[in-house]
Amino acid sequence: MDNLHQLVEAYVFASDSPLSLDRLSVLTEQPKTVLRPIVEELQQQFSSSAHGFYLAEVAGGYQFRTVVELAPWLKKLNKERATRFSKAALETLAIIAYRQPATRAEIEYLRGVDSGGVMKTLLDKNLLRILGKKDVPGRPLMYGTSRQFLELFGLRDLNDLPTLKEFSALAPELTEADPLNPELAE
Amino acid sequence: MDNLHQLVEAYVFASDSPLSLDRLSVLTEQPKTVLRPIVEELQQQFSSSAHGFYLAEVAGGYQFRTVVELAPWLKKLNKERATRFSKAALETLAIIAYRQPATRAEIEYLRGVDSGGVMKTLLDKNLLRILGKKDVPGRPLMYGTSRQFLELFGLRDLNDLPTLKEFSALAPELTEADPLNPELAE
Amino acid sequence: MAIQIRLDNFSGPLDLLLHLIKSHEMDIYDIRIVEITEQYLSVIEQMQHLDLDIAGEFLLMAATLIHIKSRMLLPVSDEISEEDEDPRAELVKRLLEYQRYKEAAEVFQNMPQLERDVFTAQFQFSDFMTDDGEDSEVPVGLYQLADAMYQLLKEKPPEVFHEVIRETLSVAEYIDNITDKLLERKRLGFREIFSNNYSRSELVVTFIATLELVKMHVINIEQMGDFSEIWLVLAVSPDQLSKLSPHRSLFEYG
Repeated sequence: MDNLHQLVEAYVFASDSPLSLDRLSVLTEQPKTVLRPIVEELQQQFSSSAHGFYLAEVAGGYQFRTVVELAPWLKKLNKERATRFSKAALETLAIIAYRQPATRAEIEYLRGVDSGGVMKTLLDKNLLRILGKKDVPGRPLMYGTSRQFLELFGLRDLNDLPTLKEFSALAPELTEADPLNPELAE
Repeated sequence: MDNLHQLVEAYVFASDSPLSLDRLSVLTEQPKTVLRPIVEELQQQFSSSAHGFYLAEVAGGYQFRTVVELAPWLKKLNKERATRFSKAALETLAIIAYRQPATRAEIEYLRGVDSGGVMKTLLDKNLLRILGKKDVPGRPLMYGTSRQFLELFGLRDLNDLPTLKEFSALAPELTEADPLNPELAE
Repeated sequence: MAIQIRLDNFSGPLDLLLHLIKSHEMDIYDIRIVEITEQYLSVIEQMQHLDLDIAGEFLLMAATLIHIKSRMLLPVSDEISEEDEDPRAELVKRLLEYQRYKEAAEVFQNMPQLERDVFTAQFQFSDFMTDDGEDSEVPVGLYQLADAMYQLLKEKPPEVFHEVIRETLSVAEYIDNITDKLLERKRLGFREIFSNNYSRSELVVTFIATLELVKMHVINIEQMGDFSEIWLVLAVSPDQLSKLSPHRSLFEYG
């Protein structure tokens, strides 16, 4: 093959796990004696300090890895991800959005698990706000969503929330589930 | 910083989604005017046919991707993570991509068949998103394509979609097809 | 010509129609409607085993074709012929529009797709671990939000919501509604007694009210055949009916 170098580079780059010479040999249909110098060439090529990653030899195979010295910088990638929510946070937010004002007990009844921690996180992120106290024994706090919540989801107001009725109509096999009335969410 | 080039390369390599200049600017603590030439340099550097991957511009950001020509070889990695799209799914995706925002009724009028199930699948795969509600009676949901859609097809933005005229053999006066009346679909 | 066509190869009636037009080398702007209707119907006849939902959509198109055909056969009167649109126009427009997206779908199919033709780095951090706890996090959008709520409601029995769906609907009130309508019309289709956007509880109460009226011999129920419209017919004189009103409190259901 003409451009074996290119192919080996692509294989190592795209593989889920380190690629051994044996595996590379099967994939490229080339003997290991041909492949070894190519891998060495690649190692050399990416060893320069100009590169942010290099060809590491791990677990009996080859794999591209970021340069160790950059680790403190690369950690920031984790922290600064776009807004993502855990399933717990999303569930809690959904219940409050659709059923506000909602008390913690109502949320926990629907979710079936303690939700205090998640609610605190959402409050800290200013996605929830406290609407007051409910007129029942114990006077529990009632929660609703905030302006930041509307902004995050690009909603003008709560009427813009997808109605669960229309939503459920997307999946005919599920329509037996009780769709909520949108009006009730207010 | 001394080796910004190296850091940018590492960030783009390590990020699990395309990195925009804005994001890079936050991560590296450098202005975009400094970063842009570096990214261009990287693009050039990896554009040579000697490389198995290149710096692609996708979904408003940059990402290393394997060279398209190697696709038949890379299939042998057997990652099989790819979704095989049905004809119905691709048609629905195409209609939404070109007409967004589009309501379910519009899509079904155009396709002549119920599309709820297909739309739900595409939503579950994060290829579609809900854009809001249409200001017409009944306030139906409006759908559009997502960032993941752009990433799937390696598009920079929606303007990057293949123009319909290019491959449509319509009579010239009809290439600008009137938007259909959504009301008719109901 | 016998055509062997499997309907499941087509994504819908428009797809099938386009195929027939092409395979008979017709001009899409000048469809020979009689011929195409015949071809289309013969394909539909073969689809004995198709499930009903799909069949319905294909049958709807058959009806459209037959309708167009009949309009084409009507004599065109001179005065209005200028403004009269070609009966095929709407269909042609739909076909052309559909064809564009069908072609776009094919282009999509052939475009390099991530994880099928093109791959990104399967990145490994060197010498430090990432917080794997975050792996289960999902990107957020309105769909995800609504879906979260929807899944929760699916799992929970609806009794949680009885306090919100409890409306002040009384059977007596609905009996009055129905009898009021019957005084005007004498005969009502079953579907007509429901308001446009009935809730589940409203449906139940209306149904109970109907049964109550039958039990009281105020109305009779008629149906011509299986699955045809159910008719409610007044069985008493309007005078007798008005005498019922004072007793409506008897029917209060709490």
